[in-house]
Amino acid sequence: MNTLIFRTVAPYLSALMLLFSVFVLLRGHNEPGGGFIGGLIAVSAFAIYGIACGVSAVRRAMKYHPMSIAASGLLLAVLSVMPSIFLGQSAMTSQWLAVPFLGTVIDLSTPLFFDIGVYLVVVGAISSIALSLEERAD
Amino acid sequence: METLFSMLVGILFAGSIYLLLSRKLVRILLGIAILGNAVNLLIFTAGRLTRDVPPIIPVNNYLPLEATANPLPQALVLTAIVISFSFLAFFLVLGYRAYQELGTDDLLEMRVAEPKEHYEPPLGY
Amino acid sequence: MNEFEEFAASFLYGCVSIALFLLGLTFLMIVYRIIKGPTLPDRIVGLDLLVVVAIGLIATVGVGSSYTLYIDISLALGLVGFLATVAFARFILNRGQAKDFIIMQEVKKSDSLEGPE
Amino acid sequence: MAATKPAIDMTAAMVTEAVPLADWLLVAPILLTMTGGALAIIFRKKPATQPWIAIAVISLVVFSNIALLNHVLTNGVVTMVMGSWPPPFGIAFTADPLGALLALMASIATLCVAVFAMDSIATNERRYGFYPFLLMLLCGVTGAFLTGDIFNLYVWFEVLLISSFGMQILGNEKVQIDGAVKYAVLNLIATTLFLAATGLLYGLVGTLNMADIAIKVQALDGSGPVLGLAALYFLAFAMKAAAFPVNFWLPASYHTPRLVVAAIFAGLLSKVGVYALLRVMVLLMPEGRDWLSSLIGLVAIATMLTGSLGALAQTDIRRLMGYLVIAGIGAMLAGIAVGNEAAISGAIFYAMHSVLIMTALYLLVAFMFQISSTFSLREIGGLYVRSPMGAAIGLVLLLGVAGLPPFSGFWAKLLLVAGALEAGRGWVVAGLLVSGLLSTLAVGRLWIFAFWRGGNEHTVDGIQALPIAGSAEPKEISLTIWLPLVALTGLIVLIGVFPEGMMSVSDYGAKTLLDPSTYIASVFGGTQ
Amino acid sequence: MPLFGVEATFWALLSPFVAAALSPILAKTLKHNASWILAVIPALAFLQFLSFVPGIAEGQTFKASLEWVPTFNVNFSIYLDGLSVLFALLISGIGTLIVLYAGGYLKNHENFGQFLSFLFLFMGAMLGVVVADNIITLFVYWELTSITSFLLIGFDHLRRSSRRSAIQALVVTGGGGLALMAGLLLAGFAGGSFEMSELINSGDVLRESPYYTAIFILVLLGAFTKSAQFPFHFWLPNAMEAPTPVSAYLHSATMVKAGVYLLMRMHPVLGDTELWMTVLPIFGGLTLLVGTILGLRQTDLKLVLAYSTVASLGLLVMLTGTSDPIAIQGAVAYLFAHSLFKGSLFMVVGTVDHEAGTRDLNRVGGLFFAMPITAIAAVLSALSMAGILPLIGFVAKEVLYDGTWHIVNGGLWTAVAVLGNAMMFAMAATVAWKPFFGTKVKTPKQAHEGSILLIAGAVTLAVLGLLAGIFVASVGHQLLSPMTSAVLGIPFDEEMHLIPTYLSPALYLSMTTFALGILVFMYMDKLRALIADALRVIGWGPDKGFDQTLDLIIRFGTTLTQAIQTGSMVTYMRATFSVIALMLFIPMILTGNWPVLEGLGSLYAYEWFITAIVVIGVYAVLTARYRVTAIVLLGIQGFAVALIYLLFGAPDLSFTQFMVETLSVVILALVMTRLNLKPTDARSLRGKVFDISLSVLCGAGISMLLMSVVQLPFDATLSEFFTQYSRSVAHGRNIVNVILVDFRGFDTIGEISVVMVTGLAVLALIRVRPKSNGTSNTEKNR
Amino acid sequence: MNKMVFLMNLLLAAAWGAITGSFSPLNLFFGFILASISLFLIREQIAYREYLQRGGKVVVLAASFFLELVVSSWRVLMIVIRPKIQLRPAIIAVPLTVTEDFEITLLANMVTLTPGTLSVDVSEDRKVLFVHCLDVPSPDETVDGIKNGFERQIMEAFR
Amino acid sequence: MMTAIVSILTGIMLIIGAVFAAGAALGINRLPDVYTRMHAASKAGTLGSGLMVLALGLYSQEWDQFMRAVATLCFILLTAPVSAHLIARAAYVVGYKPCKETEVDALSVIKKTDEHHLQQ
Ligand code: NA
Ligand code: NA
Repeated sequence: MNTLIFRTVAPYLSALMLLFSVFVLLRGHNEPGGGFIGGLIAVSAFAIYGIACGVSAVRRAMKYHPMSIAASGLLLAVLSVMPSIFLGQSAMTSQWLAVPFLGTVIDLSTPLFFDIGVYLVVVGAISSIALSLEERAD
Repeated sequence: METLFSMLVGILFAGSIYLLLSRKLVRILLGIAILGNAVNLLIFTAGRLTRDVPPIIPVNNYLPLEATANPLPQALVLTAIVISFSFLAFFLVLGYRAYQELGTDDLLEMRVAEPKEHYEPPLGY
Repeated sequence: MNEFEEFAASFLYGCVSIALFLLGLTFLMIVYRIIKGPTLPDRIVGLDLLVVVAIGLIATVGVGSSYTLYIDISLALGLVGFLATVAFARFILNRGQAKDFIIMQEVKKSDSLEGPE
Repeated sequence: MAATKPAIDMTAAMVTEAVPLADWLLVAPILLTMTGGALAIIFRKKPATQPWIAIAVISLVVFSNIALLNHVLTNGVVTMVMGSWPPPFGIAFTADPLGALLALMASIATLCVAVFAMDSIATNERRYGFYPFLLMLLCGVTGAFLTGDIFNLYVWFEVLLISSFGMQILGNEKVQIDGAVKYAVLNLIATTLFLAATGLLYGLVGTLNMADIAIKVQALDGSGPVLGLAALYFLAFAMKAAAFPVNFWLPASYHTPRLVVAAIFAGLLSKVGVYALLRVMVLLMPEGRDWLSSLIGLVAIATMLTGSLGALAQTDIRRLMGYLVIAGIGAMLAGIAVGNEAAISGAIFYAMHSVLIMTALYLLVAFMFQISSTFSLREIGGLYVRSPMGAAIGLVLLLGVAGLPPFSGFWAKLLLVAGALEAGRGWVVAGLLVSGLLSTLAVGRLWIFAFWRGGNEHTVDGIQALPIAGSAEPKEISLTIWLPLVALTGLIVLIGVFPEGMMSVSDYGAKTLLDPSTYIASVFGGTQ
Repeated sequence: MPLFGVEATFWALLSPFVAAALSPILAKTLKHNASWILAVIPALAFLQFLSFVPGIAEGQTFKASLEWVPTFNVNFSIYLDGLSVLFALLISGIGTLIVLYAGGYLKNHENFGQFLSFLFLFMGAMLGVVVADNIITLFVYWELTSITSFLLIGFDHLRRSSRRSAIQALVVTGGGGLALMAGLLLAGFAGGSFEMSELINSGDVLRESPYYTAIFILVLLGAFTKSAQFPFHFWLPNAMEAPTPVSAYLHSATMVKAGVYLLMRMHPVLGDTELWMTVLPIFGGLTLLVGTILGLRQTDLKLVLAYSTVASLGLLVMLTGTSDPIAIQGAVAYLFAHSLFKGSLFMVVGTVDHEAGTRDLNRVGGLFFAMPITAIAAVLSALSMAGILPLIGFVAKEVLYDGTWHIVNGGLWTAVAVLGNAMMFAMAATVAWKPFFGTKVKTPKQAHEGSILLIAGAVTLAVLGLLAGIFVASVGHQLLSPMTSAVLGIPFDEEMHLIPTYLSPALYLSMTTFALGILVFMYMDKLRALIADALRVIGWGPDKGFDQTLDLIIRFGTTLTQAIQTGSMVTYMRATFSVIALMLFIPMILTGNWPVLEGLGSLYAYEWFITAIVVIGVYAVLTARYRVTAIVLLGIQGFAVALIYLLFGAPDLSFTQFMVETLSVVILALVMTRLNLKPTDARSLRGKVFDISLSVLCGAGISMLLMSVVQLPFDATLSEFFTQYSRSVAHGRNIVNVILVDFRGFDTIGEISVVMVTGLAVLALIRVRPKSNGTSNTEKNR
Repeated sequence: MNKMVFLMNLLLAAAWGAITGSFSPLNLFFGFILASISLFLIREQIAYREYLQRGGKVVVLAASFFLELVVSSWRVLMIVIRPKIQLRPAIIAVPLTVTEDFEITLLANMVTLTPGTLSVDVSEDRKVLFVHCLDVPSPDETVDGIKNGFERQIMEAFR
Repeated sequence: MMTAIVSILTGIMLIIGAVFAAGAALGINRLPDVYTRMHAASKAGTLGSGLMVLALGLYSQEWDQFMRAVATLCFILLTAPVSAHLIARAAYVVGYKPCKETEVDALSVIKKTDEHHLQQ
């Protein structure tokens, strides 16, 4: 939709939505949100960007093929299931690591990576669907 | 409350089934979309309803201050929503491709896999 | 709790109830428009408004239940609601340019659209 | 004013004792296939490496499943609860003989298909997912066989279902799309029913862990809506398994995808439905099964008969195979209907056999097509002359599917008939025997038409069999075709001649299903 | 004592399978001479079995067992008594000769190796049938004989008639086998053992079991089909499509007798009852008469022999059915004799066919001088068949007449036996007289005496028939009486004589038989024409019936399949939902467990509004005339559901539902952008009414099921656990999210797999394009 | 890196702080990183643009805008609750002085949110803004209102 | 005390917001064509919701919540006019006519003279 107004607004909106999606992802453990919702918001961002600026712009923006992103998300999720094997625990037993960083303590944990994996899968797979649908139209 | 919602679920199911029984692909796709909602609402209702209180622990506590809504059905429904969304996406594209390839949106006309002219198998030896 | 505070609390409760009632009515009115149409853009406008009102409703529910975290849902809804509108606008544009049968019918009817009631 | 962290009794919150590494075998297939699937997607653009990723991963899965079965046979039912949360709170993976056996068979069949597909799947289809779909299908199937949580079972069902959708449409031909619409819609209804039933079950008993459900359902003693739920579950899984009268999707779709795909469908998918029936109807809701047993028996007989009669009625050999799948499903249902140890054991044995033989049969069809370039029973012929070895394999497989000795299917049928006789279910026996006879007729006809008939003979209705081009050397049949065919056929003969191993596993599996105490003890053993 | 010990029998049983594996290899290098080497294997087996004879004659039995499938009590067990040893001797002995004969008959045949292989497979299976003690093992072998016979009958597979006969045999014998399986299992359960040796000693247990009739019928079905009893007799003459060695071996000497073997084997437990003594003689007698009558009209020598085999099998069944010791001794003797003379005659006919190029009675004649040795073998065997002194056939006939004559009401059976034997006399004469001694006819090929491989078997068997007649006392004591004892289940040892010791009724009956036989032979041509006319008038027989039944089954299957699998998705859906509706209501109706309309609770006004929007939304989607309207309305319905989640404390759910609903609508719109669809719902009014009722029923059913669930108290243990440990152990305040990524993370990992695969599937749907639209082209791709 | 982009980046980081509700240094730093990633994704559309030069004017613009919004909503409300609605709608063309995409967009959006006007389209050559008016007795007056109101303010704020 | 004042303020804002929202809904039902209806939706609707969201932010009495409420409001303000523009433009391009009372239609002149002008 090649309208000046939309084309001008869309990139900023998309950037804002991407930011928001990461926010939703990261705080999902404590407030409503999480990888899936975050991923969907990111997809919405790409969708708006794509509708405004074209599919190829989105593809260039994502750099990697969306399905590769999805697959690496799944890999990350699978990896986050594994660490407990070295501790004689069941699969998916969560591991927590408090990392002090610039005066704040960051909780690095396997559920966090798992959630990021979910996020990537959703972003990759759903944008792949949307993009491939859009492309047929071109 | 749950009884009322059971009726709502029934209505959703009935509506989606009516759509699914249709001849038109688009209506079937709509039926699939509603079916997902129907079953999600069913799970949600089956886990009993609680007004307002989300299952989120306040920042300063280790336990919720009051009885919250049942979190497990919510998690289940979340999973189910995601799955039914994926399926819906697939079905939408499938429907689109079916229309493209088969040139019709009428299921009665989709007879490529099972053509109308049905041969008797060869008899004899 | 002094008298004023008590009043404030019940005032708020009343306001929330009234607001919720009003919003419920609003929904019904919007839905009426969406169902009635008569044109596709009308329905899209309805849907767009519905999302906006839903944002308000979520906020009101948030006030009613004291769960202020609902604000994030409002925000997200604002984001995606926009997406839906964009998609539909695009739909109208594309189908219209493809001379979609229904849209053309609606367009024809819109020629004879009556003025305000 | 942050509240101080309350004192936590960690032993109540988590399983604290060390988990033996061997227990990781329960999740190894899933983690491996997921990794493989993801890698195959990442290497999407390199069609040459994809098969090797898949074959390597599936081989690992086969080894892992062998080790798991061994683990189960030596140590009894094995459970691992994900996240170290005590059951029934965490998701338990529980391998009993039934699950471990079927998981192993599924991985073997998948390995054969993966090898077979190396030549037969076009490069661009490979790029768009044959191997990832195959791996994820195996992931879903294995997950379904090994999970001990009913909702998790639903999730694995969906994984395998969507993978099968992907495989179904590979190639995007008209006929595939048409088949896919029917396949997908009807299967979706089935899984939705499953999900609804699971939601209701949760609402009823408040738990999702299968062992816990078994306990709680037992406590309900058939009261309330338990029977209604059992009926719903039965219907949902019967649809998945393609039981009469909800089997429309199978004949409508199984002949449409690529034959390797049909092979894996026939081998795995309907068996998952049967597995779920065994798990849910026998282990979780024995009252429901008892209550429904006559109905299940009727359904079983009808399924067997529609399957074998349908097989007789086909001209397209792919569709013929589809009906044979249905007939087999009927036989397994018969075992569930009868429900005693022999019959359940028979159903398990049959499921195991069916995984191998149905996969092999579709591969055989692919092999036949390779030589004759036709699927029509009217046109096919002369294959014996072209490939005696192929004819021999064909004979073994076809007689095997009809349940004749000395092939694996015979023992399954024997157990089923024995069980039905023991239980005094004459009608079920009659159904099994008549369907066996009709199947024999169908496969016998197929074999004499395709193999024995000359390449230039006329059928009664005057249609000539397609002459096999040339007469000297048969078309080159590559190793990737022979290897899986011979391997599967070899297994079928091997199990037929030395059935004790499988028989004892099936029997053990049946015992575990009928007396859930070992299953329950395995899940709750650590905490109660 | 046995030659190499009882256990060596296992090797004897295995040896044919080894030979089967060796055959193709040896045949490739040695051509027909491979027979000489391979014949050693069955010969050794023969010796092994022969070594049991003395012991058995003294009343011993031998057992050995290997574990096979202990879980199901299936053992690889063998039981050697008079019955099984005699059969084993016939199988391995005649087998040896047949292997040699095959070398001559199929000389230079390109598939000779394969043929020998099948033959050995059959031999192994047949040996297994008679030696196996375990009934399951027996059954496995039983079915193996069916399969191998299928392969052998269809050996000449490019001929349509061969294929027909092969599948006919497979279906008839295989079908009977299925019944037998049930019968044997039932017998095993009723008798409390799967070992035949134990079963037959448990005597009356089976006869008094409530399952007796069922067992009887099922076992009979197995035996009758295998042994070609009326009305299943038709497959056997058709099986003559097989190469002659096969006919000689399978379809005269061994396999077809498996049914008789089974009846004899089970006689101790199933026999001697009213049912047994009625059914068996009737069917046996009928078979005898039908076989002889049909045999008389044949001009193909092989078919004459085939029908006479049918007749003989009928006779054997009839005799076994009398349960009389003498009659059974007669049956045993006849069985022995028949194997010798019929095997020999088949080989003779095969040799004639091979050397003269035809076996049609009208095209052969006067071959005596061309092939004298064959002729002598033919005459000897025919004499035995005709029951003439001093051959074993004569003794057998005497004993069986003796048996039938003295039993109560035996007159009828005797008459039948006499009639049948007379006609067999005529047939024997036909086979031996015209080809060798009749007027000389020009045959398609210039006839010569057959090679040693061809004549060795026939001569050996013919001579054995003579020797057995002369030394009948010893043969009777060593072989026949032990077998009779085994059949009866009690010791039996009556001395047998070649020359009748007194003018017994049997002798008179023999005289009558000869007289009748000569009469028949004299009027043979007229009789043949008469039978042919009669058959033409009837115009129908079980053989034709087989084809008709087959076609009928296939047509029925086709009709049924077309009726079920209509190809119309609408029908599929209606049927599916009808079943769903039934399954929802049946439990409620049967258990009377209806939900009550209580606990309605109350909703706030705005909750009512939102619920109303869901309902209105759904209704509007149903009635929407235009698809995009429907999509917009769908979105509304979805948003309303999301609001419901929000109002009932599920913000995550609500959040997700909003997102998903929007994206669904977006994708719908994206897809719809490209479709030009007809807007209307093209259902007839009747269809609509049906669909509405169906969907309302389903909806109501689910609704009521849900009601009855939610009206019960709820067990929230799981959620309490999650709530309790969500923050303190799992470090998360949002319990739902903690469930998703930790407590129940494995659901989520499956869920994201679904999402990923969906992405790929959609890509595959859109990106992969069929190479061309023609099916033929694309199918090559498979 | 372009200065403007850096500014934009800072702004987005601040937005992050606002969204997350925490202006701790760590969070702002994190927000900055995220913002750079987001901007990187849309890098093609934002290169070399000049905007946001006069912060103060922006505030004025925003304030007047909010006021207009309230007034505009009030008017709509008043119109729709009239028992009889009498309107003279029109689509008018507003010649544009502003030239930058950003300015045009801002203007168009503000026009939409203010009384009685709604931007329908911008001409291909970016010289005309087409505005739908709910009730215009005189189109020219409305055009002047827009040109002297928001357009002027935008030019002041961003030039 | 503070809480009480905030409560009253919140209540008032909610009521006003709801009234505006209802007005917008009324507007889209009473106004004659899609273009005029859009006026109601994009203005009153946006303000109504914005007020309610702000009310929630205020009610929380927490800085971060309030900031998010403001962010939400900004977002709505940013998107609402764009949505309106897109719908209006699409409707116009496709050919939906404004109601009869629309006397001036500057766009139609342009459209007639330049066929390609509005093409996508
Ligand atoms: Na964990
Ligand atoms: Na909006």
